[in-house]
Amino acid sequence: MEGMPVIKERNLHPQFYRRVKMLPGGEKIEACIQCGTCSGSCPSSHTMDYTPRKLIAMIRAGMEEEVLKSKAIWMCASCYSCKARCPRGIAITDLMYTLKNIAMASGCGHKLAGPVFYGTFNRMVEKEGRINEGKFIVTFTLKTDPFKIIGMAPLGMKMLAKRRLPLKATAIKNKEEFRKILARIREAGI
Amino acid sequence: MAENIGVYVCHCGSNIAAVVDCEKIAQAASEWDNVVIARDYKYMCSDPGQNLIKKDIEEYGLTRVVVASCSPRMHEPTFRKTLEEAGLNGYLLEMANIREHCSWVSKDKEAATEKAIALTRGAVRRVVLHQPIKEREVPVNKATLVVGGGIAGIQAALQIANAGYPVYLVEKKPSIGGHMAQFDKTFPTLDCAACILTPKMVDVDRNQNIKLFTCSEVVEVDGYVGNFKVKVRKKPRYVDEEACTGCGDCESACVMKNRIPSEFEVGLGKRSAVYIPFPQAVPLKAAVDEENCLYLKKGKCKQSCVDACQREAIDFEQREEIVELEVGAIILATGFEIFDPSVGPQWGYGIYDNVITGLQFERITNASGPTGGKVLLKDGSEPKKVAILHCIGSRDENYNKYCSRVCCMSSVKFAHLVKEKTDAEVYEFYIDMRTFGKQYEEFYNRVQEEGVHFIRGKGAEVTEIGGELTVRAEDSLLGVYREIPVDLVILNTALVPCSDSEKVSQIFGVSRAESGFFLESHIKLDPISTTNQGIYLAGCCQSPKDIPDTVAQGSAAAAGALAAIATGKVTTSPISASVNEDICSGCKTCLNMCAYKAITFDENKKVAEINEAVCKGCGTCAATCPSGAITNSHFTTEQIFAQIEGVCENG
Amino acid sequence: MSKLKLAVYWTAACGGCDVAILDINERILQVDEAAEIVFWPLAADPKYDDVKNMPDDAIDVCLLHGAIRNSENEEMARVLRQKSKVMIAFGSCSAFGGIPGLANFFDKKEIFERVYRESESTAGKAGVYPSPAVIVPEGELTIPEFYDTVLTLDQVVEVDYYVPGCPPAVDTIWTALEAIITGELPLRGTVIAGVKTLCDECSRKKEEKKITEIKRPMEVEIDPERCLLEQGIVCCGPATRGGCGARCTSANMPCRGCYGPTDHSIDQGAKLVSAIASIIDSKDPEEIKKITHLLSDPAGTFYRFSLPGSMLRRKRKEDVS
Amino acid sequence: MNFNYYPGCSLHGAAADYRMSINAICRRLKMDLTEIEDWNCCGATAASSENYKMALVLAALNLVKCENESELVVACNACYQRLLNVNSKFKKYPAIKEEITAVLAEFGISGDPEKIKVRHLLEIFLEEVGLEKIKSNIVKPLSELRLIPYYGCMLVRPEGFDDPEQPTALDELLTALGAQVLPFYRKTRCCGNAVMSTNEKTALKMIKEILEEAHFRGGQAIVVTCPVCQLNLDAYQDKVNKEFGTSYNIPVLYFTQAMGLAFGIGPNKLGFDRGIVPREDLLKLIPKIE
Repeated sequence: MEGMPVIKERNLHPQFYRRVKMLPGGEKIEACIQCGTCSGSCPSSHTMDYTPRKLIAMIRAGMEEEVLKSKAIWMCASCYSCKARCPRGIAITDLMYTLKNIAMASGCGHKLAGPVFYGTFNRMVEKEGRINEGKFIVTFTLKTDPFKIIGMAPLGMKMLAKRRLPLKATAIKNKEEFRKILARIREAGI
Repeated sequence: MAENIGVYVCHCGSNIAAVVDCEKIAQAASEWDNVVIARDYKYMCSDPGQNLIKKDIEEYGLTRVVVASCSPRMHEPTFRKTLEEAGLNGYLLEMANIREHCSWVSKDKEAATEKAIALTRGAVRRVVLHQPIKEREVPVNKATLVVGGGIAGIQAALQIANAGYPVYLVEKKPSIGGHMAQFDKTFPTLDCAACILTPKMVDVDRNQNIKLFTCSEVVEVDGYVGNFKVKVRKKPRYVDEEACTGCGDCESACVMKNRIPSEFEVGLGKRSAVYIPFPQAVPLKAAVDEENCLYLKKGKCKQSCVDACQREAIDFEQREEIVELEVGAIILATGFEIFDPSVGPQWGYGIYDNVITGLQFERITNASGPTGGKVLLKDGSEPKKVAILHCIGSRDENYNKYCSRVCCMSSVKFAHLVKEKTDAEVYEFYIDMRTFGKQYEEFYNRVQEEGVHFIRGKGAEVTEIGGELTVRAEDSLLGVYREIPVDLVILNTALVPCSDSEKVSQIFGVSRAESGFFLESHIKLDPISTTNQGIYLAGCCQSPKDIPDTVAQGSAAAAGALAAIATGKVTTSPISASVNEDICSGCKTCLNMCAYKAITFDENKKVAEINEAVCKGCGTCAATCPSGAITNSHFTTEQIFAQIEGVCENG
Repeated sequence: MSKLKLAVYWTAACGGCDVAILDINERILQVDEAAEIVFWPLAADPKYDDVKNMPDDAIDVCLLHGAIRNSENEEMARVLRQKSKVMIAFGSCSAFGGIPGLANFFDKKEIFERVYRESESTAGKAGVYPSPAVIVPEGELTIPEFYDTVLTLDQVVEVDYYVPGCPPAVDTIWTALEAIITGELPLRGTVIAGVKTLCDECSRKKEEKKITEIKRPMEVEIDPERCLLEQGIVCCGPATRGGCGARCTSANMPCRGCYGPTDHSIDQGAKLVSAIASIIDSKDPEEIKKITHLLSDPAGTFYRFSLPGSMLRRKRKEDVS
Repeated sequence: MNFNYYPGCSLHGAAADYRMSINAICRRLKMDLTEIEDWNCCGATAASSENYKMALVLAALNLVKCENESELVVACNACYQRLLNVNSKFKKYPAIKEEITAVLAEFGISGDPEKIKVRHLLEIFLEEVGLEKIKSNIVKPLSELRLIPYYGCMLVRPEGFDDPEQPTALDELLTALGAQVLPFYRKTRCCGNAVMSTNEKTALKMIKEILEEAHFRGGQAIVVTCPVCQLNLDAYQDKVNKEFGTSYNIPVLYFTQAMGLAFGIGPNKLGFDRGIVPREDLLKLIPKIE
């Protein structure tokens, strides 16, 4: 036992709190009363390293690295239960998106499954304009855990048998302009 | 117009002077037209400060005074008195609020000072146009109307009656007692609610000075402080109160026996259509419930109640009557309602049998309640694990923003009662523990020692997992998500304004706060008065409060009413609107605008008329009047424009 | 006794007031008997220079109708003021700005754009705006300068009496003329018309002022007995000085407000806004919004005749940095 | 009745049966759903997770393809919420709206997404078609079926046309079809799809809770409004059973399939045979046409 962790004030980043407050979902976090309704309503908080409530406390304290490197933000299932129930009207789901945005932009936790999943998805969207579910799952799995493919095979076969896996590629027609627009908006940053 | 004006700039210690340059204001003021003397001083409201004004009035022959200081809400009466003492009419005063409007809301010294100068200049321009006006004295009727027979109303009524003055106590339900009559034990001392309440209820019944109206509602209030005219609708009880002895024979004989959910038992028990609300009811008389009585509803019933009553007290011929009362003061003690947790399905109320409200728990644990005081589940077994959820519907933007104040303590009390009566583990889910009253923290401490689990985190969801009730919450002290299986969930629900509070506020001409509770005159300094002079507030109709605070406010409201009754007269503000008959064209635009019903229409003269005694001087009619025929004294168009021009003029 | 010397002049206005004077019919003979008309461009011959050459105070009474819209209007107002003992602002344009005053919801630039460029009837070389002076081979030509803001007469010169109306009602005119002829003029500054608002003269029944709809006269079958406002028709009567005899409302048309505010109200438009707002029978902000949006041109309705003379005077000018 | 229509990627993939059933019942109800020209992916949760502006652009690009003041009907809950979200975000953050409008303008795209009303297919059936018309098309009332109405999260949260915790639209529709609609408390619990690939255990637990209550209530089938929910509840039942030692076997169908059955449309036309958990047993409970 190493004793209680001590946070050195100089390692905190009050500007991080200020930045988050300016972004979608961050608006009302100063009003949080730390009641935990969000975490209690969250279907995945039991797997989070920090609960949503705690993340808000950490943002307010300025614990930038800890927040951005947390696994919790990738566990959000985007079900908006927390937002619907928050007694202070904080848009917690949007806050989670914002934290993911900052984390992905700064490369934090880039090896976690979450960012890889989202990155893979978005690259496919950027390339084709639409998602081919089967192709996407295979690409993603190969990137993260190639051996898992074998475990996925039975379900894949079933889906195929039920004619629910399209083999034909799906894409939009006007790819050129579409790609340019997305590139343009991504370069604007968050 | 030549007037001699004195301008007095208050430092308010450092409250004003730390941000606003008071000396500079006085200096600037000394240059303005009509100003003969301008001074700044540390505390204008102090005796020396006031003496300074009095001395100047005499020495400089001041005819008008401007005080630049705090809000007129604080000290306008003080300085009016100062002027009166020096022989000037108190309304020849104008105040500039350079504290709340300048120093307290700014850090920029220069800008704050500039604004303070502008406000003071506005006041100087305005005060020139002030007219001396006189406060009016009106005689006071000695009787008081108390609306609501809960503990707040009972306390107020007894206090006034014991001082020897008549009281009319009007209660909507068939019995007085209110919510307190439903409670089991009361924190922090755990005496039983009935034991301390029923003697007071009996006192009300016996007191010669109290005339009690049950099953009654106030439907109309006219008049003004000292002279209210009230109409009370007395609904038929269908039982002759003189004859009824409260024996309960009718109740047992009723065809609908045990078929109607009892309000008193919060739906946990059943009653008859003719019933005595609870054993200690006052008056202890039966009443017929119109909604559920087969005879009254369908005209078809064998009327076994009539046969059962040896005193022949059942009287289906009774009809509603309107009673007219004249009173000098009114005390509103209309109480509260319980938040309905079924609007938030996440708490499982109305979905799972063993999710109950705090009020229902009060009945369950009450010896006279549906389980005879045993803490039991729906199936009759004893719970092994009980969860108590705080803040259900309170401190929540989705429902009610405010803290209901009593729930932390009643939750702790519930925990104690569960512990006392069962071997169950008790889990309290709280956001913040608020146990601020006398002996409250000690009580909390005692219950902690009884082994209750206090979990800091709001119960977010009550669900059923594998056939077991489960509370989901974050234990925020541990920073972990918990699912705690329990047998019984007690939702400690918010106290909310009565559903008819808007109607009541309109009948009595009182305002409501954002929360829906009635608005007091000043939250700190006058929490019992309303903006309608002569109407006072007591208990939870003003805001959620516990029994000690309710009783204190009941007494305070009584003291407020008694002050006027004892002197036999009250002074009313001379600020009121009046109609210039030469201008009024009888367009009737103003008639619906008066919140106090002070405007009537003279069909002969074809002009509007304002009853100055009823008028509160709010100015709505003056603003409305399209022809400019209505003027509000002390707030005339000329005065207001002079002030605006003074404020806006540069330098 | 020598005859009264009378002048009538017309600045920015439609000219209806001139006609209205003639509407007194044969009583004009009485006027003629008592007064000599020394200047009246509509009816008599004297020219500007004749007036300019008169000695000061040569005219006993000048009735000036019309707002001040350009430099010529202003110049003549000043000249006539100098030459007249009594100056009467005659008609709504002169008294409060009147219909020309609605132009104060725009400025000169916007008006020129519309009239000389965007207008559907602009043909040929669009975008040529009038300019006060232009050099042609023959020399310099001038026209009066168009002002940004329409002014009332009393914003330019001192006015002794006001006779409101668009145009003033015959009775109102006669009261004024009679006072002039007999020399029994009231206190200086008096508005020669009623004291109360129009509702006093209007014979319609007033019951309860609560409306849930705002309607235009043609959208509804008007009850000829009942107050128009109570029927949801915006009638300016409650905030408009009476004296006209309620001619419009007795003809089933709402009062449009041409007699201006009473002595006791500062801003007729503002009074109308608060009066209409007061009688809307709803507490729901959305519903209220819906009701008020039924009124298509609130500013033009409430300030139809009184904008230049009101506290607003004109639309706020964009800050020029 | 004619509507702009956004099917979403799934309807061209795993939710082929949803597409088929929509087409079949719309033909029956004489509704024309016109796919908007060259629509693109809504971005799902992925775009928002990486860059919220990218998410808004993806959604906006679809919306501006509709005519001003028109409506866009969306079949998938996730797509619905993404597309719906643009307008509230634009309203709340005018600066973001300005930035995105400017970028689109660079490419000559000028439409205003705020002029388009985004609506879910279920909402259209309830509010535009109306239950009366739906009832009049019923030839085989589903009176033998005990159905679990499952809405999922994104139909009603963070915004939508029904209550965010206990919506009733689907209950009403299924009741109109004659079915026995069971009380279902977890009707808006998340199915866990967004974390299925990254955090399978959590997702399985989420699915299990929904199946658990559906089973406890005695549902013969779960009815869904979203291809994502359908896939999760249907395809992963096996895994849930393995993980938790349960033996759930509850068919999961689209509300449009339920409508199709009631309308007497042949099961094959509704893609009824494409359930991972077989749905065929349900057909035995559908009355035969006389």
